Amino acid sequence: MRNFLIWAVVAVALIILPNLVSFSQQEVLVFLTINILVVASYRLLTLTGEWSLGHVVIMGVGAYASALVTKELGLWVPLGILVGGASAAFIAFLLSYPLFRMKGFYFLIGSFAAGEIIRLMWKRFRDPFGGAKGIKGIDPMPDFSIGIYQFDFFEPVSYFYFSAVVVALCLWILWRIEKSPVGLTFHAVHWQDKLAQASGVNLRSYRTLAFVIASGFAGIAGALLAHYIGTINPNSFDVEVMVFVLTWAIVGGTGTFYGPILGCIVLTILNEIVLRELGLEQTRPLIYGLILILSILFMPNGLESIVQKFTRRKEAK
Amino acid sequence: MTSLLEVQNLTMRFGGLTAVDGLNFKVEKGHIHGLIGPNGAGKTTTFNMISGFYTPSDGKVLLNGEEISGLPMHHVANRGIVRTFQHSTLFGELSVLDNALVGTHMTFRPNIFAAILGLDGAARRNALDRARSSLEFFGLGGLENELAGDLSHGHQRALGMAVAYASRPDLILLDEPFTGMNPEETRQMMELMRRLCAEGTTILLVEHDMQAIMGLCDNITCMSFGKFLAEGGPSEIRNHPDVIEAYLGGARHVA
Amino acid sequence: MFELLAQTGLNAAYAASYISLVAVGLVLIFGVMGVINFAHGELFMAGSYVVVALYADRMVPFFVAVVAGLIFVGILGLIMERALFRPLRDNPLGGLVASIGFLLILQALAVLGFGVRMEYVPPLTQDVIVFADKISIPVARLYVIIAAVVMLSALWYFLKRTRFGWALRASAQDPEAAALQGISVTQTAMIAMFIGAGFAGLAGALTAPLVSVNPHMGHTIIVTAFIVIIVGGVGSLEGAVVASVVYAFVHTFVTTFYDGVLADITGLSLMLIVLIVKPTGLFGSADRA
Amino acid sequence: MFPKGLKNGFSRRTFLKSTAATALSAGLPSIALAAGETVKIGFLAPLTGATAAWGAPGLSGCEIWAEKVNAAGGIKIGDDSHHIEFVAYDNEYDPAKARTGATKLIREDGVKFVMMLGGDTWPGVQPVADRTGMLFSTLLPSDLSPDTETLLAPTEVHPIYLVTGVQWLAENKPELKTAVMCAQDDALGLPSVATYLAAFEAAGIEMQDEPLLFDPATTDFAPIVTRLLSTSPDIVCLDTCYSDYVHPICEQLFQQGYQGQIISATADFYDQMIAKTSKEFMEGFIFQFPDFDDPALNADNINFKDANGFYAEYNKRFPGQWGAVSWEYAAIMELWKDAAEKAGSVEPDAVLAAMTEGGKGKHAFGDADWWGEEMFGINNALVGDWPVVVIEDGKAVIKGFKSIPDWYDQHGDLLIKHMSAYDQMWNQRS
Repeated sequence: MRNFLIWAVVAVALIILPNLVSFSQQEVLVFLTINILVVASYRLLTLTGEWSLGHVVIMGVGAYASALVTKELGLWVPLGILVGGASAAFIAFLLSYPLFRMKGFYFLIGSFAAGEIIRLMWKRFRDPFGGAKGIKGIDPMPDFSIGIYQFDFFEPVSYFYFSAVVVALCLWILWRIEKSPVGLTFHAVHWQDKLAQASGVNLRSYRTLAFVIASGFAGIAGALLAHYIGTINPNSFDVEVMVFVLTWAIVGGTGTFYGPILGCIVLTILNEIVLRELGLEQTRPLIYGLILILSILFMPNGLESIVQKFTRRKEAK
Repeated sequence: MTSLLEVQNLTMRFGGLTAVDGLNFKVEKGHIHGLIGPNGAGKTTTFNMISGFYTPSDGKVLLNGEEISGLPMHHVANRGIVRTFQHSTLFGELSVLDNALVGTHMTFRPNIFAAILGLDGAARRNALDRARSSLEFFGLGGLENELAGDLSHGHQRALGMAVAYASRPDLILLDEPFTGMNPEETRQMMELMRRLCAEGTTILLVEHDMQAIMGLCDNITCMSFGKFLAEGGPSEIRNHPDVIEAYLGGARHVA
Repeated sequence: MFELLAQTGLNAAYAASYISLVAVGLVLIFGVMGVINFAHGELFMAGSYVVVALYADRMVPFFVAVVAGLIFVGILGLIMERALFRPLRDNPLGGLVASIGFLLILQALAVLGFGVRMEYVPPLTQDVIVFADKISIPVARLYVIIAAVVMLSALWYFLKRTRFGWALRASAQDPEAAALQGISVTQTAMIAMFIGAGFAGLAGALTAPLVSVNPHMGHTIIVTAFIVIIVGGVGSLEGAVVASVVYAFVHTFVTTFYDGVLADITGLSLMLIVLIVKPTGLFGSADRA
Repeated sequence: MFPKGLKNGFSRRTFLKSTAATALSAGLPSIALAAGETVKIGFLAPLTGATAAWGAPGLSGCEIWAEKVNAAGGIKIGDDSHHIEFVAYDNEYDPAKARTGATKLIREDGVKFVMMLGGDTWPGVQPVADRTGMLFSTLLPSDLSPDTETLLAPTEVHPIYLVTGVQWLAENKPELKTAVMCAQDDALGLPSVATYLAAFEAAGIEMQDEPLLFDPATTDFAPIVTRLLSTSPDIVCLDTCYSDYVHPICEQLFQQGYQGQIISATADFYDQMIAKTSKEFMEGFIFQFPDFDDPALNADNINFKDANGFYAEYNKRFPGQWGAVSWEYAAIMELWKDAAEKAGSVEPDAVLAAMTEGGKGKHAFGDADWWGEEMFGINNALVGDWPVVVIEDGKAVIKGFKSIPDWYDQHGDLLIKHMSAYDQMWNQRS
């Protein structure tokens, strides 16, 4: 009952939230929602101890797939988003064969290489990927009405509601997975792979499983992005964007489910709202860089460690 | 009747060095079987070949007459052979209960779709029961919420065995289970092994300390410099001239 | 045809020179400190801007400016070591993020100090050595090749023949064992950072008159350096040099005889094939995997 | 929950056609400008990151322009004068951030016109443009399509003007018969490759090799130049290479002993190129972007007011920074100011109507036609005369103005043929 109440309050807060902020902040809110899914899915992969530099490209696979099936084949957009997720998962499955011959640092670099090759393919094959200019005029979500509310997906508020529901559902699934025996096995693979294997765990298939699931959700995030902006190109998914995802995860902390999400929210608000509001257009990267360094030096366990300190103290009382 | 485990002409070469050379022995069902020898005799290498950690250069490992050599470790585990590791290799960052739950992996294969939809309640409950009973068995019942890394040395050893036991294997391979234990802990550990054996689990343990093994094992295989040396009951081995020679020759290394 | 092949070979030799200077530094830092220095391309950029500030803007002689570039960027490396990597020694991912932060800061400082546009660096010399009538090697490029060979030889000598070098190699191989032997981890880390960063700065300074100097020039070189160190084997200095040469020749020849985009695809494919066939790279050993 | 006008999403297009000048547009609070109120203009371009050189210098140019206009009293709308102020948003050349920026500029800052670099960022903004009816400008006309009714390409109709350089070359140096070309493989490079191919074919100049494409990340151009020179061409064409490429390529051409003709879209900072090569080497270099101290820009038909003064002021504030981007956004503002004064309103649709009235417009280099139906599917590109600039004795000199429409009337089919081959026609772009 208490849990239900908490979630009800959260839901109401999320419904009200976009109406309290300015139009451009509503836009930021939409991208933030999508990025939360990206970073939360990224954490699932890191549960097995592997860090990828290809996650954003995989997200792009979802975006391209969904854009193409809706645009070229006329598929209904919500289905296209699911196809995007499935395609990203499938590509990840194929990539797992070469990539999981490697571990640790080699996996990191290998995933970077694989991602760059995919990006080069998008650039090289103008049909169907549109080359360096990418794809534009991607179908938006079709507007609809649920009686009390008219969804107009040009409006950031509407798209925020839509993506928040999708993302919440995805987060719930990710949470269920993490708290299940499968999630426990992921942890086991990370902390002591030899002992896990001796307990009968097929390491490769569990690493692959985590990679495929994480990629599937990243693909959904990519598709959500594509149908909102209406255009994607290879540069939308380059290593600089990946660097942002990586910093969200690490600054937030990857020990808990909420850590990376917290990192994403705090850093995005800092970079897109606070620094812009201060009129620091040209010095934004400088301050962002400083914040990264200071947070990693003085909060090596991420923002989540502060939250934990706070909640533990409360428990102690 | 075939033995539970049979090792035929097992050989392992690392580069020019032959660590194990044409080893043969059998482990009978229901026994506690010791594999002993001075340091560098190739015990651990043998052990690693049986458990699938290494692929033998030559020779075979047979389980119930079926060849399992060269299978990856998790396949070997699925055939019913589970090993522990030297030192206290555990999931130190996970709770004691979670450690034991990992041990139930083979019996209650996690299914991701069932997990998301919440259809695996029964399996989860059974796994939990199994994990708890394994912990109880090794006297860890009250510690299930502790972090494994925080346990005392003796408890960590017991937990290692509990994790292995949680899958109810036919054969448990124990790698130097008595290292670093005081006499009292050793005595308790021996008692646990006897109970394990009485429950129907066959045990193969590697140990270089002869004394600890003598009172425990039904059968002992002794090896030296990678080769088979002698086999028999504790008294035979204790009095075997080659064994005495091997241990005296390497006395400096026998702690 | 002979002229074309010879000219392309010379072009490749130049590319191999500056790539290997950058890649060797990256490998050295990774080997000793265990962190991936994402800011390495920006250290290269910083070296170029030292030449802009001293040689182009203040008429300091070019070679003085180049030495200043090496030292200045080497000191930047020391600052990174002291301020970022030392406190984060047990946290390689933290080191990675910190280096990303440093990268953003260096880029922003270059923009604030010099503007977003490319900088003008006067030519060092316009002399061109021409032989066989058609094959030309500009003297400025020859300097880069000579400097790279000299500096890499000096590094090789330092690593193989001096006590510091021995300590450096020991800690690159096994930091714990090295510490047990009485090698100061901090000291070797500082030496590795100074040399690694300094080499990147040197490469940037040497090539400043030959490329377009702008605040974002580090991006291309870091991607190339990544490819090179993977092909060569992540922990191997020899591998980095050999792979630089291989990459430069493959890339240059494919560019000349097919096209530049295909050359990039070839380079990446080369890397992926190496990763699949031998994940530790041509010269890498398995133990650091 | 949000402004009422937006709830009934009606088509902006039909609206524009039916009520051309009535001021009531979707989501735009269309209140008449108060006397003395400052008019805000949006500047939505990359200000940080690798593409910043395409935005930031333009903003500087605009600010100089605004100071001059404001010092002279601002723009006259009806009887009132209004000052002009630029509101900038850094879109980092990212379509998502461009969309956010467009939303902020239009719905929060209340700008009356938005200038963009365009390219990758335009498709992200297009839905916002459709909905709000805001007037936008781009430097890259390849953004135009039949759907982009409120997007104008009013200064640089890249790459069509490139034909003028080739035409001048063929008329003045008929002995040069063979050419080679290189270009970066991106959204700017490919259409201009197609244009140069058409222009060379029209001029009877033979290509000796396929155009050589290179990755935009290329920094070492020695291999490319070696390849270009391997066929001993009369002309080397540098396409629309950015100055980051043009400079090292020219230096390599010089060092590898080339002595022939060079033609390029731009030669920003050509003084530095001369310093890196030699005056003799750069003599006769043909390109398309004049220095604004050129006396030819004082002619009556030139619509960019006081070009010489603008150039002097820009060089005073940003010595050695003059380039094509410096003046292009300001030139768009000239056009906009003119139209707004003519319309007596700063509202987007009124200005658009005044600007495109009669299919003619006041382009920086003379009166021109709104054109582009065949190339872009819409007549929103302002095309007229374009200068051919040649380096003579170390200084860029306008050698004449050539008419783009005249060339197109004769050789349009060639252009369409080559554009189609590179998938650059509006109906081929996905």
